[in-house]
Amino acid sequence: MSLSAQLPALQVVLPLLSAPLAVLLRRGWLAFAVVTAAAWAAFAIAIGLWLQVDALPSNGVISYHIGSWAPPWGIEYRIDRLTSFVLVLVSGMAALVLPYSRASIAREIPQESHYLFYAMLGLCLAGLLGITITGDAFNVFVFLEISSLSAYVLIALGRDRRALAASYRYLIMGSIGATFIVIGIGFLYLMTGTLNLADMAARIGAIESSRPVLAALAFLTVGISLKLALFPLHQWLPNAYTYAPSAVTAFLAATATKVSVYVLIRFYFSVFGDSLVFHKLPLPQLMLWLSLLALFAASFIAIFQDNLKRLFAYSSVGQIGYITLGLSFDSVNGLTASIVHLFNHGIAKAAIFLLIGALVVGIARPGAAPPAPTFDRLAGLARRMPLTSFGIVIAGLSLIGVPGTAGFISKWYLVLAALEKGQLWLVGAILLSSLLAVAYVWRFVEAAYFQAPPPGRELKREAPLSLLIPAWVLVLASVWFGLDTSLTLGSAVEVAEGLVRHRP
Amino acid sequence: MIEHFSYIVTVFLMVAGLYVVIARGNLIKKLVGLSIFQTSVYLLYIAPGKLIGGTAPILAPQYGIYSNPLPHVLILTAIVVGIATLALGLALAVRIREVYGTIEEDEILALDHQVEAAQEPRGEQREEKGA
Amino acid sequence: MALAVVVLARTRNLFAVVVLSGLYSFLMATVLLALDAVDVAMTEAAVGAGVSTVLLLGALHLCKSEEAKPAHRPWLPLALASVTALVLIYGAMGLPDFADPQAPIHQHVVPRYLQNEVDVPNVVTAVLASFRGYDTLGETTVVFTAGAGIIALLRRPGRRARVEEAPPCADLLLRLIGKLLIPFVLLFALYVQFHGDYGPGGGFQAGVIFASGIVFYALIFGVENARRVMPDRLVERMIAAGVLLYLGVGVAGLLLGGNFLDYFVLDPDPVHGQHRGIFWVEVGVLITVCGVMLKIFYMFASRGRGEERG
Amino acid sequence: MSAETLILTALLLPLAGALGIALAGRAPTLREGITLTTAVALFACVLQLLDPVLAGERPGLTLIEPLPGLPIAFRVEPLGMLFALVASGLWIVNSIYSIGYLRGNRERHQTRFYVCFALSLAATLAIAFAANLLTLFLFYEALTLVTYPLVTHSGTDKARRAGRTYLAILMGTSVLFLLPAIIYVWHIAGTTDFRAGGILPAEMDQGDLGVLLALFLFGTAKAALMPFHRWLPAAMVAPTPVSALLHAVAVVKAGVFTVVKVMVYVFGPERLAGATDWLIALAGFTILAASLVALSADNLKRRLAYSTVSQLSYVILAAALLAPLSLVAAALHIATHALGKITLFFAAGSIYTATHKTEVSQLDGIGRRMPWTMAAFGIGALSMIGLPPAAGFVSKWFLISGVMDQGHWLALGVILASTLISAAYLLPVLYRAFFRPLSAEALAHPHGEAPLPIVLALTLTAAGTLALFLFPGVPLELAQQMLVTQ
Repeated sequence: MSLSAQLPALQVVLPLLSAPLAVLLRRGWLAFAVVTAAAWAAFAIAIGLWLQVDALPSNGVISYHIGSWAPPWGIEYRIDRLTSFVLVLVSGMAALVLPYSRASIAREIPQESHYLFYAMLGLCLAGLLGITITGDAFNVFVFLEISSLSAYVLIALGRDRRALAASYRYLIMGSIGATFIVIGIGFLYLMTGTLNLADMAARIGAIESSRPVLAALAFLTVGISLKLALFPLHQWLPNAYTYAPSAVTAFLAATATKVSVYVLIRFYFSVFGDSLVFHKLPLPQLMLWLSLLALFAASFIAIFQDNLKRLFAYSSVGQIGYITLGLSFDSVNGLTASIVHLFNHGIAKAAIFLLIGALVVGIARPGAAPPAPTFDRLAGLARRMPLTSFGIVIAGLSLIGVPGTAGFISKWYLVLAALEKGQLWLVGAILLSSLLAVAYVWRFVEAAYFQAPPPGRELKREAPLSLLIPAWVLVLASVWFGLDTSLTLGSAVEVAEGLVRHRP
Repeated sequence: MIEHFSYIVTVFLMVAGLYVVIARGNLIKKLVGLSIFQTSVYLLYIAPGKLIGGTAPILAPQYGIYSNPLPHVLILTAIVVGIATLALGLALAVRIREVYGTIEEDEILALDHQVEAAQEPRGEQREEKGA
Repeated sequence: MALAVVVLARTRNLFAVVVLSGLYSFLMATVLLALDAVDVAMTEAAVGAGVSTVLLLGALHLCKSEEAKPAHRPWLPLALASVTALVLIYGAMGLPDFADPQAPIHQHVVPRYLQNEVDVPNVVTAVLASFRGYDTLGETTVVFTAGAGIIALLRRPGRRARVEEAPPCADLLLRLIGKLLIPFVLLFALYVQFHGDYGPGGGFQAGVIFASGIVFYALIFGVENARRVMPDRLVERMIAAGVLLYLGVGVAGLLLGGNFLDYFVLDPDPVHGQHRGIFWVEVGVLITVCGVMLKIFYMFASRGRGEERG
Repeated sequence: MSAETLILTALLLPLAGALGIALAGRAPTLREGITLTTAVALFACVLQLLDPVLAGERPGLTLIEPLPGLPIAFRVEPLGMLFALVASGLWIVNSIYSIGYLRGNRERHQTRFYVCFALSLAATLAIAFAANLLTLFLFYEALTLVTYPLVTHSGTDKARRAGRTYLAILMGTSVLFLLPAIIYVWHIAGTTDFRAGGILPAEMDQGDLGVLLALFLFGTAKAALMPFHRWLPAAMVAPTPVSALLHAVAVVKAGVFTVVKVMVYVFGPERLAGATDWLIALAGFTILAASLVALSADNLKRRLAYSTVSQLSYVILAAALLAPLSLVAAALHIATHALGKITLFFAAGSIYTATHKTEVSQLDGIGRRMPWTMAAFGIGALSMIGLPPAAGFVSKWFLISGVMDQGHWLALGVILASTLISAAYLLPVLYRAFFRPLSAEALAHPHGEAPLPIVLALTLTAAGTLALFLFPGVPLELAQQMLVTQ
């Protein structure tokens, strides 16, 4: 046995191991050390897998048989370029958020619950990685629940009592979504007799009666859309993001919805292939309109929020619209845009939420719990916390899609895809919506830079470095990936071409 | 129609459960609805696994036909996941009851609005001053 | 069953709702039994009718038991539910007929399970613990997540003081019966655990039964006495240890040169290796499930007292 | 240094300067010293590129390739060279001026001011040297963003509102029109490089061509073509050095520079023949309308801003005529207007610093107290009107020659009319300053000239305006080389 052959299993098992260990150890800093080590190991493994996939011929797949039972009897881990891409994103986020979380939760969560927080974060990471890497439909569900349950707990750990209500709401909507997904998988299983996704894709073409398959498609779409907060199924998201602890918000915003998008892409393009999704149902049209609605409605609502965290939570709903919009185009460029934006938005939004976390630490009175980042508390912030404010601005520019930032790349491909379809009005709509992003980002700019700080609060009091460094890594990344895109764009194009290749 | 009877029952249960989840405002009742919704999915999986004349999938020399064991496995997992969700949901409900004093969704929303309304005037004044 | 649900949807007394849902679960278990799903039926009876009812009652005890009158009209939910129903019926009409041996689920994949490669007569156990052992690992992790999550949620920050124990149930007869019965309950749990290879049963069911034995004990002799037998700290450790044991079996497979959760390499004789793997995995499940159940019970119990005392 | 290194140095110098200024934030003298040194070094660096470019070289540099086939690349060609020379040269003078102005008016946030200024220059140079549309767009947006803090500098409600207008118009149009235009070009041509003779495929439909041109023109709101000109008067809330260098030179010239560049190097003058009539009309309208607004404005800076709007459309008009001579005029006017207008703004700022007066009607008799300032104002005004011996005459000469060549009488009429109007809104200021008696209120508040750095700066630019009339060789050479197809 060589280590490199076992990487797929270790990818998930290491974070999974870290969680019970953290509970056994009980000490806050020990738990922190274990889970952080696991997250970094997972990141290293994800990169290792990336290199392995790289070494394969184009569209190659690494297949790993758990328990040495060959699929479709056993559960298979299946890693292709897209999988590996998402794995790197998720584990990389965890590797950054964990070092951040230690200082961040110090005042947000009671000391004796810290070890549980780390355990939950480890579980959430393991769950998300498990969803991504698995090649088995039911296994998707099981790991989805691991990540969801841990996410509910993480959100409920927020200080505000509204965190509980938000978490409860997420639990209800998330469970309905998960059950819908199970129903969808059930239909597919009843029709194909298999749970392995690749096997399913191969057998689905031979089915005479397509009605259950169509129903499966509908249920999966609704279920996953609930999870990825597609407008109008997003109601759980704003409050959950607003009241969760900062580190949790950043981690979830960057990964949870993104992994759901990944699952959607998997089912749409890998399992159903092109025969069903885009020809028998008006799904693309529906998705197109919902995405547009998300772009405009959610961004519009975002502009009028008084709480900065909530503002960016609504912005997330809007930005997810870009991702699903790209999917609905059903073309290489559209899919490329989705995949790139999945990554680019992930890092930019995580950077923003991490910085907001730093910000609330900065504006808190010494010793007191951090207050909500409402706009009246942000006046003149740039004087007190120049690095934090500037970071939010840069990441905000990426949300807008200003050239030179990562967001521009995704927007470029979206517009290109719309042009290809010959739908000029869509080009206009996409660009117009990005102006809404200017509006909400600029509310922060004006408050932080061009309003006088409240008297007595003019001293410079920057957040600790342990909060700033992870956040700034992401800020710089969102600039870097706007300039050097060989990694993101290169793989996205390859993946998109691979997934849409069957098209005549 | 008759051969699909089991499906019809399943569908009815599911929809009833779903209705309770969405329509009811009581947090605990919602959870009960949710668990009914989830339970009904079990039938969707298990019923098609049955074979007439088959027996439980415990191998023994005297039987030839067995019902399909795979759905059973899946549903065992699903049940456990369902109860875990339920337990967590109840814990949340208990905490909510502690901090809000109620487990009615409408009342919680109303309380939240009160809090926000109490905070808002301050923010607005600032805004006006700024604008 | 359908009747139970309808009444349930209309009832506003939450106690009635809980009892009805227990009834519903019990009926469900019966139906499942009729469909040859013995393992599932057993679990549903234990979980649906047992654990979740207890949980719900416990939660109700902490909350109030009457539901408020719904404030808004139920048209939107009704419409949503109807649409779901239509899609479901639309899809279900195309499914293979009931008990059709030609249906794909009977033709594909399953035949190999029935060949009994791992020499475990209860195919469900074989598939659960070996073929799809990874799912079960996931399931155990979900239980672990829920357990740890509930600890995180319901923990009383900084209040460790011993609460004065309310006098336990003084009924001598009850105590006698309890003393007689509890060992059998625990024994039965172990039987379910280790007989899982041959008949219905397994780690999960056993864990639930074992835990309920102790809960029973606690109800009769008081929670503090139960805590003396199974201290909090131990219970919390159990939650983690079970998952770790499961994972450990998987990692052992790795270390011995196989894949993750590869039982073949656990012993020179592959079939024996499978047995060994399944055994330890089931033990892991038992420990975690039992731990979580107890922990939840303790949590709810201590909450309740705290609440009453204000 | 090789030409590549020079380009890179030219781009990095202002960035390094910005960093240095930020670090030296607490020491005002050091901060200003760094600004001046950077400006001088930058100009020297750009100047070194002049010879190779005049000799026919087109040095280039590719940084990175964010989109496949679409690098961020730079290539120095004559028009860009001209623009870069003007911007970097005037930055030196403007820095001297800023020192006097900011100190004289005790402005706050001076560090932020100097940092953003240096960054604006970096963006301007990058625009001047851009080798393709993507690079141009990147720095076009960057320029908007780094000048925004300068516009809202004072942080008052008025400034913030102006900042919103500034950002909304500049960013809105560039995102809504310019970006799709660029993506469309990429979509149909497969490249966005600037090439002599244009890059659009030959089979492109004439109607599409018109739409595309419109997208480019309205997308480049920095050129202040009506109806997207409102940001420029709004931006006048900024401190005067900003209005002078950025909103008379760098930013607005980046706009018309983009327009000329797109017309020459993306469309190609031949392809455009016949497609620009509406543009001539619109530019003509903008010239006249803006002049009329200027005539009625009492606020001096507002008057100058509308004058800029109208003068910018001269460039567009000249380019839209598509005649070789008028294209030369367009390029030349970028330089001549820059010198003249910066002088005028310097004078306005000088008056404000010395007297805190902003309205034309308050300026009675001020020429006697501030002779240097008002003399410089006079030279600038001559240049705007297009009279000798100021530089404006040269470009207007070429423009009129181009119009004659094309026989475009409408355009000629517009030019003549606007010349008269601009005389009508600039000369009365001089008249008031020199020939009206001081008002009673002014007599009660005696004052002299503005601080020395200010006077020095405006004398320099006024002298430059005169010099460019006498020696227009280099700009002319560059403008003519622009039309040579390699």
